[in-house]
Amino acid sequence: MLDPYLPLVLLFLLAGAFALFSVTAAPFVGPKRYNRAKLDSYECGIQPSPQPIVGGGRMPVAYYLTAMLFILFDIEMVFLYPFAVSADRFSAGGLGVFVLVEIALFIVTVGFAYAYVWRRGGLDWN
Amino acid sequence: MIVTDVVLAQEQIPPPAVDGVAVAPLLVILGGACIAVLIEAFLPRHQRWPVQVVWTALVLVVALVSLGAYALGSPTPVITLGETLSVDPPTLFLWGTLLLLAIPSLLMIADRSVEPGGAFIPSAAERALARSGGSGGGGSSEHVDRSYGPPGDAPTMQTEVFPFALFALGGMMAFVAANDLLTMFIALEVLSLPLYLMCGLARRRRLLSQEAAVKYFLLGAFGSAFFLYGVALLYGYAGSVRLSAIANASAGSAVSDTLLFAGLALLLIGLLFKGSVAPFHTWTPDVYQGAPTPVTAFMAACTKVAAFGAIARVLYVAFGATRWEWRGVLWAVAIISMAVGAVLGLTQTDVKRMIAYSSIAHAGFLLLGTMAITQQGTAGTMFYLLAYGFTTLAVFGVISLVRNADGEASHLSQWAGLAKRSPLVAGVMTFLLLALAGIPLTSGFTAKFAVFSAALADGMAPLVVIALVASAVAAFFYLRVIVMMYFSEPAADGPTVVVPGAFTTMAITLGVLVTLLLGILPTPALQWASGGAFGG
Amino acid sequence: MSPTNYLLLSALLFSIGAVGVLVRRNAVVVFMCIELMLNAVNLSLVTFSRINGNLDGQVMAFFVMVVAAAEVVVGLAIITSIFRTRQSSSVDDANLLKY
Amino acid sequence: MNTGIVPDSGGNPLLLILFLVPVVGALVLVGLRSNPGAAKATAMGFALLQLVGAIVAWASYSTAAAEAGTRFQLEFSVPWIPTFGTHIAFGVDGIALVMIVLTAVLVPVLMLYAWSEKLPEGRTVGGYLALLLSAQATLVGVFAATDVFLFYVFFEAMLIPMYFLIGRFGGARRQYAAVKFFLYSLLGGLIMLASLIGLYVNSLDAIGRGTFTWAELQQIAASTSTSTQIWLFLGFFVAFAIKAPLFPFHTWLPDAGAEAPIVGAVLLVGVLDKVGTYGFLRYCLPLFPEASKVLAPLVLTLAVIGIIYAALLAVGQSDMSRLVAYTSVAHFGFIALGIFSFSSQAFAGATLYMVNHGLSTGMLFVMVGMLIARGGSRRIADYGGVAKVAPLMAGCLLVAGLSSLALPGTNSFVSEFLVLVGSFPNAPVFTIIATVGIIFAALYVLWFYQRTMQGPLRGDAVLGALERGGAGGPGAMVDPGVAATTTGGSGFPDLSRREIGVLTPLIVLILVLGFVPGPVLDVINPSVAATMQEVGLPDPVSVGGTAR
Amino acid sequence: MNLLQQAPDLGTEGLTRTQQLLADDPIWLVLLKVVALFAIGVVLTLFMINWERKVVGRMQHRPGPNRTGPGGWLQSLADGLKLAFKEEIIPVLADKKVYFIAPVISTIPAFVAFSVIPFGGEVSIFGERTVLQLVDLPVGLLVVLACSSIGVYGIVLGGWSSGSPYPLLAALRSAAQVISYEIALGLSIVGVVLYSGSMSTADIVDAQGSGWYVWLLLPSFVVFVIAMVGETNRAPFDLPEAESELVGGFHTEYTSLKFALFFLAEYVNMVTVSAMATTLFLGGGRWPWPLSSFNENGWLMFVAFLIKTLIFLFVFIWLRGTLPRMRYDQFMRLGWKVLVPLSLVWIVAVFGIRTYVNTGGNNTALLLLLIGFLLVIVLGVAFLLPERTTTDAPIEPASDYPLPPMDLTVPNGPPRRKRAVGAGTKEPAGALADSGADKAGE
Repeated sequence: MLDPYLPLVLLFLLAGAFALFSVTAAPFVGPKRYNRAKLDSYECGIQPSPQPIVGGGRMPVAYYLTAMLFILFDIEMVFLYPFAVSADRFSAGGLGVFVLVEIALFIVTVGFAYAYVWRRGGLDWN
Repeated sequence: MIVTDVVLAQEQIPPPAVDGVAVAPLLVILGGACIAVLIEAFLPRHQRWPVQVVWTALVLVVALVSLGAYALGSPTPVITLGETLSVDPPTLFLWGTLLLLAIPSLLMIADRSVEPGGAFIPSAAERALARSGGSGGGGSSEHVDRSYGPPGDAPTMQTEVFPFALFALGGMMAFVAANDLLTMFIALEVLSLPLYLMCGLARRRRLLSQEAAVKYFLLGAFGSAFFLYGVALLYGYAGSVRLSAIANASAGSAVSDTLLFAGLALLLIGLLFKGSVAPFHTWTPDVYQGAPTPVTAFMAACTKVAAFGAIARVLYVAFGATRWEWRGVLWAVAIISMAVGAVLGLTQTDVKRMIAYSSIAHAGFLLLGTMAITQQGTAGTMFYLLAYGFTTLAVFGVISLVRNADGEASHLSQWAGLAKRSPLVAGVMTFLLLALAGIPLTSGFTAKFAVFSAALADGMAPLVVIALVASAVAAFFYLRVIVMMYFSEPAADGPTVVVPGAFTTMAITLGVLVTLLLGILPTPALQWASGGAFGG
Repeated sequence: MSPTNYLLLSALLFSIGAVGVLVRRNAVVVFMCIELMLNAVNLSLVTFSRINGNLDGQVMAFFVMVVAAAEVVVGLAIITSIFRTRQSSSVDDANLLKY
Repeated sequence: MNTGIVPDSGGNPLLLILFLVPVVGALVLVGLRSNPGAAKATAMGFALLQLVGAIVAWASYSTAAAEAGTRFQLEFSVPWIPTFGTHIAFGVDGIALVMIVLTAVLVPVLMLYAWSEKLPEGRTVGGYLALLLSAQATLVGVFAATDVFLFYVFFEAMLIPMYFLIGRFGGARRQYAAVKFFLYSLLGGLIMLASLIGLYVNSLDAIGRGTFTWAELQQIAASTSTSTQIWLFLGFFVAFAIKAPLFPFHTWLPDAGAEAPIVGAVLLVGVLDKVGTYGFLRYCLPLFPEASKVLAPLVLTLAVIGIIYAALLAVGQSDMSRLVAYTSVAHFGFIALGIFSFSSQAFAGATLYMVNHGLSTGMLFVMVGMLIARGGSRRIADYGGVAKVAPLMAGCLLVAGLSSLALPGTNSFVSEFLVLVGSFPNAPVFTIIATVGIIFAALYVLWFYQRTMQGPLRGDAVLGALERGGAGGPGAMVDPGVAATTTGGSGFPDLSRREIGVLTPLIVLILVLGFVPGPVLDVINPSVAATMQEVGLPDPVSVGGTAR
Repeated sequence: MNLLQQAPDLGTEGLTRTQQLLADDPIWLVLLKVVALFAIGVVLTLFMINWERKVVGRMQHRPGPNRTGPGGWLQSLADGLKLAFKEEIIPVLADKKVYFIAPVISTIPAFVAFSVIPFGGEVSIFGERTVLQLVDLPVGLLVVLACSSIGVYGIVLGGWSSGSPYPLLAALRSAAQVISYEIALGLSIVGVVLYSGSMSTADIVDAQGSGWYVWLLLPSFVVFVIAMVGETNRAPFDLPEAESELVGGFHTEYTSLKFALFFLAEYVNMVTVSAMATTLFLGGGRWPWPLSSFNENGWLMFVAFLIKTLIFLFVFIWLRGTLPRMRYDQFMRLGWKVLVPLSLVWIVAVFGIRTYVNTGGNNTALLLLLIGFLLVIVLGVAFLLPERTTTDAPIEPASDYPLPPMDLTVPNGPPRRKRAVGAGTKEPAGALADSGADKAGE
């Protein structure tokens, strides 16, 4: 019997091989006619403003807010899935209402945070 | 344990035990914190402060009442909430201690008279307003005292500290009651995360405050990672993270003890970190200095209670049987902590940093009590926590009163001649420092006595002697403050002692009274503390 | 594959993270090292779960993930606020830690 | 003997009152800081009240009962912290009683001395006297406590008023001296705390419950192993040796004694340090008899070294206050010698010495204080020929000095003689060496007297004061009372009426005790005998044979 | 807990039929499937590009590509080949290693997500009984979600490593967008998981034998469809590559095959989410009622699956052809303020209904509880919904979001203009003052 994840790994390898082949092959296949302007970063044809550091400059910190919100809710989902999967079995075990109350409490608790973020403008992008 | 009871269909699942009455204080605090978040969300800015203060006070009182009602019925120890929490006599004592300590802490947090508008950063909108208003002139964070002025006009503060404090308090309560290591870990985070944030909210010296927050956060997270790895190893050893299961496994297991002791070591690193025991103390001075003083007070008092409550529980319940194998290491840790606290405290010139080192030394003393796996040790530790908490709270209360134009004047030299400017404040501070030094007729002495006698009874005589020598060394730096206050002449441009508002006054008074009371009539508290052993 | 290997890997990752915390100066990098440590713990939890034959470890891994996420949020909040104060939007300036 | 039953409540409240009177006085004075006149009157009132109380205590102390075997009298006891087995328990034996009375006598005298003392900038006389009264309260507590825990509490609490007394009202280097004093004492106290806890734990093992009651602990002592005793003894010993400065632990005393205000110095050296020797007698010997016997040679060595060493240093001092402080170190050596030579005669001598030393050194300090108040300097070299301008003063100084060197006819002679006679049988070598100290004592006292009082007028302080006339120069701490009595007269006046009032009781006591020590010895002897019994050694010299 | 002691054992005992079949696959069949799956991805991409151009062309009354190959259908293949032979340009400021690896990171998850899609029923391939699915994992749904999350790394790293402002901004936007809509996407799946009691894709399809979830869980379906468009950065949510604002998006600096890889990944992702929508809500390869008998044949089910997926793909194209691009703030508001709360409320409702049904439908207390809860939620939402008219300023004058100044495009200025101006001009002065005060406080 095969490991159930083996095909997935194979697909991973195939896709990886393809992608890697593509990125490495590209320089060998295409022509090379460099000039300085080509190598500058693209800024609609105007002279590019000098970049402070290699690698594309600085991250606007404000995006962290989105990242934080995402993490909060993503984690909420992590708990909802096991709940969802096993809810029926709990119902069958006689704990249906208990589990329902629990999940409702859980979501309401997250709701507190959500309401807070909303009211304090955390969800406003302008 | 938790929700792993995923079973095959058609099987009747017993509902997890929930003793609502026993855990009511905890639920009240956490629920109150959630509501506080909503208050924060829905009320207009000028109403938040009063409503939050009233609400927080209400929550604390309700929690205390429910705790009192439950504890006075001399309940049997229960393990509840799906075996995650153990509500036994030490838990009840520690809960009581935490709630009692939280009251003055929150009073100080709520105070807006010492620093106009409160010690915390004003809310973002106000800052924006200050900017766009273009008043500028270098002092945009400087406000005239309008703290009780008309609504909408008052300098506000970040009222999020109230829910933060409540959440942290709830975390601490869960921490000391946790019956398994996972719950303990979650509680550890619940108590830590708000504290990290609170550290960075100072109205003055914001960079220092934020740097403290970053440092506390990074090192705290580092510490909890160690804790967690310890949990994992112990889980690997015992197949469960229940404290009693670990104890059983260590008693009867043929498995190599490497996992057990490696796990314990890592676990303790995390816990000792929280208790700011040297050599895991590096964050303490910076954070104590950088954080807003009310937060420092809260942190110094309550976190210590939580950390040592948890250490005591873990050592007592899970590792009591193997104590002879690990005790040597903790001896070393305790000695290091006492030495570091006492010796480095000597070199400090900032009062807050000095108290931080003092807290490191005290952590060493406390460790003595927790190492004694006896009921006496538990009781002594808990009493110590209670006593130390109130004293240190009041100390920080006093520190917050000595100010100059730049905010708090916490440099030691600025305290010169304080007794002349304000004999009362100097007297109170002297009394508190003597309590920290462990002079009789203060709670510090009774507490030290309780802890040291337990340690001595459990065969730690050398450690006790070292501890006493360390106390003598530590007394020197307390003395320096007293010398400064009483025997030096005040500088002409020295700081002033602000007249505290009702809240801070109450907090300091409470701290002083308890310090005195526990020094003179400690019997009720001692009896309550020795009400029973950890269950689990 | 023997579960011990996973444990060794976990220990290795944990050590890398710990060393990273100790030697790096950039707050965000330190922060990532801590996350690495937490995930190393997750790996060992799951492995132990397998060894012990119960699911506790896996559930714990869930909880650890949550906590890690909460830590990320708090950490990012603190780091964000410090950059706002410093009028700098770059995380590369996060080198104010002097242990 | 007390049978070890712990009285749970009540008893004779006299000692409690003796403790509370100064406490209340101090509290009242804190309220009166802004009004010096009222403060002084109130303080004196409380001090006299205390003196009356002490006399009542003396009167109610029954020598007969003590001889019949009652260890403590005037007992009072209420439970304090049941968890620790502590009581608020007071009671006195003869030894404690004389110390309490000595305190009660000295305090009003000192208040009189302090009546118009010039205090440092910004200090109030109310605070000064409040500290004095609170020091007195803690001293009463220390001497009267029959619960070891309570004793310890007072032992530590005693530091605080004295610390502030030195630190706030002392001389130029008062900060240094105060901190040094505090730290030494605190360190000692904390080491003692370790032993105290050890005692407690030991009692847990021995009788199943923790106790601090002195009588109970004394009974347990017999069954405690010698090694345990030695450890516990050492803890107590270090604390007491620091307090009663025995040789290697004495270095704080010259500083504290010299920098303290005169009132503080007298109280410190005269009474407070006696707590150390008192502790030897009350705690070290009865509670750790075996250990005491084992370690006695060590202590005796220290004591004798102290006698000789301190006397030598005293000879070499150029500072009057330090000189007096060093003489005290030597005297404490004698007391320790008496205590650790285990005979009732030596015990009685040591106890009497404690009282007498309080009086003689007290007077010496007062005299020094008066000199300094006139001349503004502590250097011996700054004075000379004072007897020419202030003969009365010179006479008083001579009395004090002679008492200090134990001239027959003064009080110290009786006690020193008892000590030497009593210790000879058990520790002949040490006694002989100690006797050398007497010679040094004569040397330093007389030399001091000669340099300052005799000969032509000389020295910056004396000449300067005379030049300035009665007005007093800048920085000179001239007593206004002094100036008042010598209006238009000398710049270095003789004793004022108030000063005579201060000195009279001291001189009277010095002489009376020198000739009639009997009443005091009567009070002391039964307790000394009981102590002897508790140590469990045969008494080489019977008490009955002491000089009457 | 003890009951599950045997849980980690992976004997054939607890496996579903699909899993058993897959477990018995010989290695050659697995390889065949892997290659076929890969081919499907590539072919569908080529097809989609062409199809999109043609359909959009039709919608805009122009023919679209019609030269290369029959009916122009080989146009995208030709484009792909042409890209391979184009010059590769790497900007000097680029972070070379990351720049190289980003397309790879983007491509691999796109294909891997494909592996759990149940394309059809049980078939016989060269005599081997198997199902038209590469793997059937108990956590199949999580694989898809995980892959879509990892794909974001490719975008962010690609944008960041280019060393150029536009790609960076686009990459950040893209990341923010993807993770925002991932919440809604994930929440919308919860209902499906609840009803099917499993996260295995094959199980979910099987569970829809009695009825497609699209009817049962209509709100979930709607949320899913919206979120999947957002997740794939497609119009009207194609803000990251908004040509008018950001030139070409995160891959502005990419050329030749690397550019092609990003393109490939984007279209494969589209196919994946469409296939997921089919699986979760449209019964996978199941034919609807009149044609239910087709369900006997696995290949016919494959056809049904393909048709359904193509319908979704058509919707993608249709949206692109007809809807204007949303503004960034509108887009985020839709995600966070509509889809998320809607999903949350809906989840509770679904849980409640499910429990109500499971307890036999006669539990009045539960019903009341449920209604009460919903009422609270609705009231809460109603309370929340009125947009804030109070004077509370936003948390911070957020000036560092990558937005072009509003006053560039709208001369008269929307209400927000003032704030934008304020943020742009006033802040530095105040900020300096603030930092000065801080220094003074040190």
